[in-house]
Amino acid sequence: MTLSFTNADWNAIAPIDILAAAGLAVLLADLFAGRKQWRYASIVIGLLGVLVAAIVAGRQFGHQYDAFFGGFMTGGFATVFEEIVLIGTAGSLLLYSTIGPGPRVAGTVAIMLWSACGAMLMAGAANLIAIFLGLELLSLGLYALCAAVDRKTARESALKYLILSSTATAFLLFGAALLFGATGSVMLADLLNPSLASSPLFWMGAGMFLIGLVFKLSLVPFHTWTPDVFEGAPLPVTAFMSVVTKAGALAVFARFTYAALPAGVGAKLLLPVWIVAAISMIVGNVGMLAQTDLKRLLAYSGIAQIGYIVVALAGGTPLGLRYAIYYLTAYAFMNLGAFAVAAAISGPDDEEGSRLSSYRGLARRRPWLAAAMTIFLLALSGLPPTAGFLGKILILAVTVANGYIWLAAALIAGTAISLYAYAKVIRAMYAPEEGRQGGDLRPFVPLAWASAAVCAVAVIAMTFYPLTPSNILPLVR
Amino acid sequence: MSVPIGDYVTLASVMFFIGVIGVIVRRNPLIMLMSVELMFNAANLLLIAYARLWLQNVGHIFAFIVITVAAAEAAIGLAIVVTTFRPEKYVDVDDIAALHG
Amino acid sequence: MPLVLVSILLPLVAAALLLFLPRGDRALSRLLGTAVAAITFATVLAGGTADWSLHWLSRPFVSAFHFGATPISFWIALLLTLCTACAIAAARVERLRDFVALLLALEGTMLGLFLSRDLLVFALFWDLMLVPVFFALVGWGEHPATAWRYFIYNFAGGLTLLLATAAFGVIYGTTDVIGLPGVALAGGWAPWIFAGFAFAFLVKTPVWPLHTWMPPTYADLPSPMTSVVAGVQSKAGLYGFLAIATAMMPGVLYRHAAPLIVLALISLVYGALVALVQNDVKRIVAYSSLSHLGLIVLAIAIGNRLALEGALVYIIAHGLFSAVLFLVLGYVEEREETRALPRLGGLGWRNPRLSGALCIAALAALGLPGLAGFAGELLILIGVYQNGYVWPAIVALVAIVLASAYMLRLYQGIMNGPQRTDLPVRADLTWIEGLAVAPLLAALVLLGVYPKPLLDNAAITTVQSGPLP
Amino acid sequence: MTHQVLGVVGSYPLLVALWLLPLAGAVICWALGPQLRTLAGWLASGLVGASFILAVLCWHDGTQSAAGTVGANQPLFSWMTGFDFGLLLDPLSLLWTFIITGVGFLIVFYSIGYMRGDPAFARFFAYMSFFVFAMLTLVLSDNFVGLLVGWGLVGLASYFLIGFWFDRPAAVAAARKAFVINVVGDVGVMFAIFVIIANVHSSGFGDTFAAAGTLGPGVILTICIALFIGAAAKSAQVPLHTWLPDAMEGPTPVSALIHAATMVTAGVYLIARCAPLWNASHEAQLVVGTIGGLTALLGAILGTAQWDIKRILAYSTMSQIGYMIMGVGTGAYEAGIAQFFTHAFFKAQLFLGAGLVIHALSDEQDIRRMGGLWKKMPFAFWVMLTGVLSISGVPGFSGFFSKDEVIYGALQHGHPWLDGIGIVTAGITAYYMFRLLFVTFLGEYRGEAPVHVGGPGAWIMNVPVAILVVPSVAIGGALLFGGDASPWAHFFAPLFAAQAHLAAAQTPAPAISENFTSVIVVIVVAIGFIIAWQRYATAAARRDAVQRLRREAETMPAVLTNLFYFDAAIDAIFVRPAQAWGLFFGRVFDPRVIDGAVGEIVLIARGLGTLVRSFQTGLLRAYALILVFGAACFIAYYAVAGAAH
Repeated sequence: MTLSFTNADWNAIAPIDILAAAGLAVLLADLFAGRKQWRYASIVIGLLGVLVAAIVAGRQFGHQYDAFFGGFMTGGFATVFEEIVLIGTAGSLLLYSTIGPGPRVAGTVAIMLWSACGAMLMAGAANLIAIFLGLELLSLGLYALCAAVDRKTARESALKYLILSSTATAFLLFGAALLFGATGSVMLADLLNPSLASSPLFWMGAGMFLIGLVFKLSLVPFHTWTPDVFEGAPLPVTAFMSVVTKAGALAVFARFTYAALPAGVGAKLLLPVWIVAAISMIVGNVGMLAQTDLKRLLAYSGIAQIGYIVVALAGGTPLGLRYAIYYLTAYAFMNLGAFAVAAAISGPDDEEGSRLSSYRGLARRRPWLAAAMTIFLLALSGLPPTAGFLGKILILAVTVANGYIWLAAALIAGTAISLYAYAKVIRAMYAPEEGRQGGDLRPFVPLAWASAAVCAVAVIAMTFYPLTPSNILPLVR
Repeated sequence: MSVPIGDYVTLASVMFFIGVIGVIVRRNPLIMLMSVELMFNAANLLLIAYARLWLQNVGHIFAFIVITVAAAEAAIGLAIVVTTFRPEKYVDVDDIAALHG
Repeated sequence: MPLVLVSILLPLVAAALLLFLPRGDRALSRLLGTAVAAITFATVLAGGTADWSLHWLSRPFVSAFHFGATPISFWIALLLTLCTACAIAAARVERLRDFVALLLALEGTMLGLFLSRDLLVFALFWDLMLVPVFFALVGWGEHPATAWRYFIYNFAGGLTLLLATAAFGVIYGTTDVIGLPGVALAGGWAPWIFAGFAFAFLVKTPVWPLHTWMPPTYADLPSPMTSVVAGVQSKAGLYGFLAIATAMMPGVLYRHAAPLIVLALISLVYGALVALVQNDVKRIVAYSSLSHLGLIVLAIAIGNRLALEGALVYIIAHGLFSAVLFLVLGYVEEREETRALPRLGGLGWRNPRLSGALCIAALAALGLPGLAGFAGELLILIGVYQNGYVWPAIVALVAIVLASAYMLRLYQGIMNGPQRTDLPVRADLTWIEGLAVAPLLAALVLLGVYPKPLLDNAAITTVQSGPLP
Repeated sequence: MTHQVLGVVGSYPLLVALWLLPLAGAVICWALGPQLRTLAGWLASGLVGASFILAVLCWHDGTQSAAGTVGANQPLFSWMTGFDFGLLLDPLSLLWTFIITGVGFLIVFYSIGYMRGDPAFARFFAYMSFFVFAMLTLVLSDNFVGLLVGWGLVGLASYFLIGFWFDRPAAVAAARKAFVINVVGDVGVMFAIFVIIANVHSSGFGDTFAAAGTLGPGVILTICIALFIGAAAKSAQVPLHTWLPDAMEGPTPVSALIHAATMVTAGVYLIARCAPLWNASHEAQLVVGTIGGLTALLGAILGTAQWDIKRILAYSTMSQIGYMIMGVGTGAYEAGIAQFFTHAFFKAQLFLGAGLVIHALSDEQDIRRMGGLWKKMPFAFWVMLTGVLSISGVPGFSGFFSKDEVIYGALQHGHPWLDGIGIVTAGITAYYMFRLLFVTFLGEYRGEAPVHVGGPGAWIMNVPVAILVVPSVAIGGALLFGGDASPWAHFFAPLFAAQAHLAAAQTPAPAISENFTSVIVVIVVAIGFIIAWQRYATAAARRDAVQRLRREAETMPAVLTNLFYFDAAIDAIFVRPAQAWGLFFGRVFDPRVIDGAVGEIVLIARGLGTLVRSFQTGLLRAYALILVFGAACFIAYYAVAGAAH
């Protein structure tokens, strides 16, 4: 066996390389920067990198290739997730246009790009090593990003994230080791061996592996870090985490459930995941009820939203995967949009956009922002005319079709609870002024506004033109 | 092969368990990080043992990668711990609870 | 562009564009709003019945943006557009531009609901039509709790509707079914799907005991909005019953009719009794709605030809008279700055036109023969009796007697009695105010004298669509 | 739909004109009211008069028809599938049409004088015209639904007119009461329609009566009782009569037209119209006849205890309608209708006469504050006197003949005790009517208000009253004299002859002859008159009238002053419980129970929220513990599942 890689192998990871290079470019550019305002330059270079990576990745779509002897699969499923990661990255980068430590954001932008590389690696990873690498690359960057602002809560969030996340990673790693022990291979494809179904080693390995994934997906009871970290981290990082981390983890989870399980064990093996997803849908939504901080609210919301997405995979049907991807994409836009609005009404410090009280009377002061925020909140609560509505009904349909009625019921119950929490924000924005004014009128921030606008349009357009990648299932493997 | 694979698994599990307990009970973030490292190394031990069992050196490679990553993680972790506790007198995670609810 | 699409999009687009008008120009907002609503009425009348379809989903079930009127929805759409035009013309609230925009948005979303031929699109517009009302409650309501109550109840209904729609689609394979002949859902799932639909419909109608959101909502909303919500939005659930439950799951519906009948009867009497003693004039009408709509639910649960025909007539009639009632009560509140019945009285002397409008509407509401409400009531109850439901018919008759008592109490309490010296003296209806209610009143009389056109084309027993002539 | 059963043929567009002219009057007066001024009165009465002329024309044409029957029918339009409307003129409806338009014309004309100067002059005539239209709808309809429409509309007109002076709280309350009780009646008719349509599949009179023989006795009884609820409410039969005395709050011409001559007799019309149904159900006849008799008696007794001139007349109306209902209820249709016919004249006359008095005394209605008026208003006195003679059944006057027929009819159809009630009532009637006459017109004037008599335009009020005197004195004798050979019997032969023969065949002929009953009635009436004379008209009584009347008022039994507690009973049984339940539901059940339950759910959700938040202590080690707990659960599951698989 000769270990030699062809050009095709390198091409497969080209988008990741481009993104990593873009990170370097940002740093280099910053080296040459004077004292002037270089915030935009960093962002623009980062965005360019994202754009190029997206184009390159997009060109791979439909050209399936198992690079590095099956370690990194590209061309289909991976491409879709890479694109979602890139969307998330771009949306988060845009938020640095208002928020960040001083004029220099190059460091954080670079780390974010590299962190995104990890998520992209996860999207295509088809062996345990690649998965672990991607996961750690993503996480290490995030630890740093969380702390990259001079604020006590940010540091606290970084510490919490660090300890808890690495503990969970340890579980994943231990599970991976057990899986390796069960098969003698790190390739996910080797897990398909039917004889594994009766191997306790495999079951335990899969279980611990799933613990790590479920933590990254922040399903209850592995969610405890989410609200604190989301609240403490700087706004762009929160946005990044809410989308990119979840996308990466979901990619691994989907590949694991769809392409790496021996026949016939799926229902039993994944049952705990469905259970925690159901609990997440309830707890996440209940947790939103009495929040006063937007980021924290969205953290709980994210817990529930990921529950919806995971539920779509129950039953392991191709349609389920398609709808999970659809909803994930929609969710990316809703969340990024909401964070963009938060950024647009914040100063350099993100405190203001985080406080829910600063949304009071927003409709008077910034009607367009309020309208956009309304769309995002409607989407998060699953109301028309937004992609959240369609996504939810698609997931409901596929869940019912797969026979997981109790999951559908939990979804409905969770949604019912969440309506109140989202509507409270809407109400605050539109209620006639009740004495107390909200914050000051922040200047117009083109990038954040543009991001909000694009997200709003996307969220609505996706309802009427539901683009879901077809034939996704063959591409997972 | 005098030591059966089961013993390795047991040892690794015990190490992992100790690490878990360490994360839960210790209040010093540094020790918590060390406990995490212990868990990582339990996995490493397992990887190496199985690599030997299956005669697959990919397990070794995995272990090396884990060691590298763990080093990076420790570096970042220490940095975070330092920045977090620089204003504090004692290093105690129980003092850090500004974010809650 | 097909007219049916125009009629749905026109109000929505107009609502958005209206927000670019200057805030202060009240007359212009009202004029434009009325004009748009009137044009929408014309488009529905002229060609809102032709089908238009755009593919939406092919999996997990087939779904399309498919619009077109069924014979029933055609009439309801006419009612809706007429009511909206009248409501906008009558609107006098502050921040009028935004209010008119909301009314237009409400009209557009509700047109989408009534004209949709696809269940999923129906569900989409179902939730959508709640949003403008929520905003109106937030922006113009008196109590914050009201908006919540409206929101929680109705969206809870919307969610079960969503689940039922998804299940329907999965089982039946397509949701492009409203008004299609021969669609029938049976089997073990059908009762649950029916329950999902029924819950949403019963909340929206509403029916006891799901009604407590309704009186405060109707009371808190500015009257023009209330007139549309009470007049037309409350018919969404009933239309849903007719177009979905009756048409596609008759077996399930009639097997489980008993609880529906019981709820309908309780609503009938309960609403009437409470209306008898309420002091807030808008709440009186709200509770009367509970009672009246219980009658339609009863008809739907009975489901023979006469009852269903009566249901359609009464849907239109109730839409007309509750719209007028709320508009006129709005005028009264605007003039006298109170809604409390004990504080009102004696307005009839100075406001004969106002008094006349309220009188006709109240008479229609109490089922005076010769006005539209009577035709519906009579047909429904004949149908009820015909199917052997003697006691339900008698209970409904008792409610009719109670209706005469509370409606007269309402009318006399406001208009009759000695002139009050403690109330501001205001002029009678202006021409515009009068014109805003005149078409509705005329329709009430017309349909009472000659309700046949309503039924000529409505093959209501099966609720199947056919081309309208 | 066939009308052949009723012996009516042909189509007759003139009927439509007859029917709609008053509506035109109503619409014009309503729309152009203020502009028309007094012209409104002339216009309205003119159109009603024109309607009357058309009715006469119809009659004339009808009697010329080939079949030798009176009547015509005119299909109108199909209201809804299965509900075809049409107009039907047969002897029965023709008679009512005569009264409605004829007496109606006189009263509307009279109103021009009576309502002079009222600020809502035109509105009054709009309502009156509307009433005439509605009443014509009722009697001309050829099916039950159309009848119900008319039934409801006359109730509405009555409501408007009772509450015409709507600044008076008493009038407003009376109007509401009248309307609600009338709706009870409407609802009864509606229920009958349900039963009819469910069994006959048509609401036409022809189809229904043709099928009467095939329906089961239970069904027929149900229909009859339901219809009678309608009739009782409209015609003020016990226990639904309480609205009628209150209805006297309306202007006096209204009382004359609606609450004496026409609307309140709609129940009589309904029962006569549905004679085939009643004939088929002996039980129904018994119920209706009994209630009619009871009403006659109760009305008369209450009439003796009233002081308000219009209320006395109202109770007398109630009592007289009791006679009519008794007549048509027991199967003596011609007699009952005859009573309606004569009553329409003499009661209208009495009311209009009373209206003259009230008008002259500036709306004073209490007879204790009248007295001695025969000197000041001789015309009114003579009018009232003839009316009283007629209503009391003094031989020779119209009332005598019709009342006689009813009383004997009860006997003839096998209800001797109803006959007894009729006789007793006749005596009481004589007593309270003469009491009214004596207290009002004899003795000295006891009031404070000045008496205005005459004035310009007084003839407008006097002429119609004078015209009414003629039929109220003479028409009974002219039409009714001669029993089965009278013009009256001949006129109604096509309608009721068959039934009459049927009934006669079933019941044995009474042992007493008609003449013998007549004699007894006359004797009883004379006794009533004598008592009234003794109490109110002797010289002594006239002298200290003030004290006597006060004493009478003070010693009046409570059961009479409380009107047999009907109002209190209805209030206690229906009104107050309904209000109490309404209050309970509205103030307690909705907010506490239903909202309370929903509130509980919300509270539980909030509580869960707090619970979830309470796990978020912010302490890193707690988070780690939760994480490990979850992991332990997972591991346990997979250990078990892996081993089990």
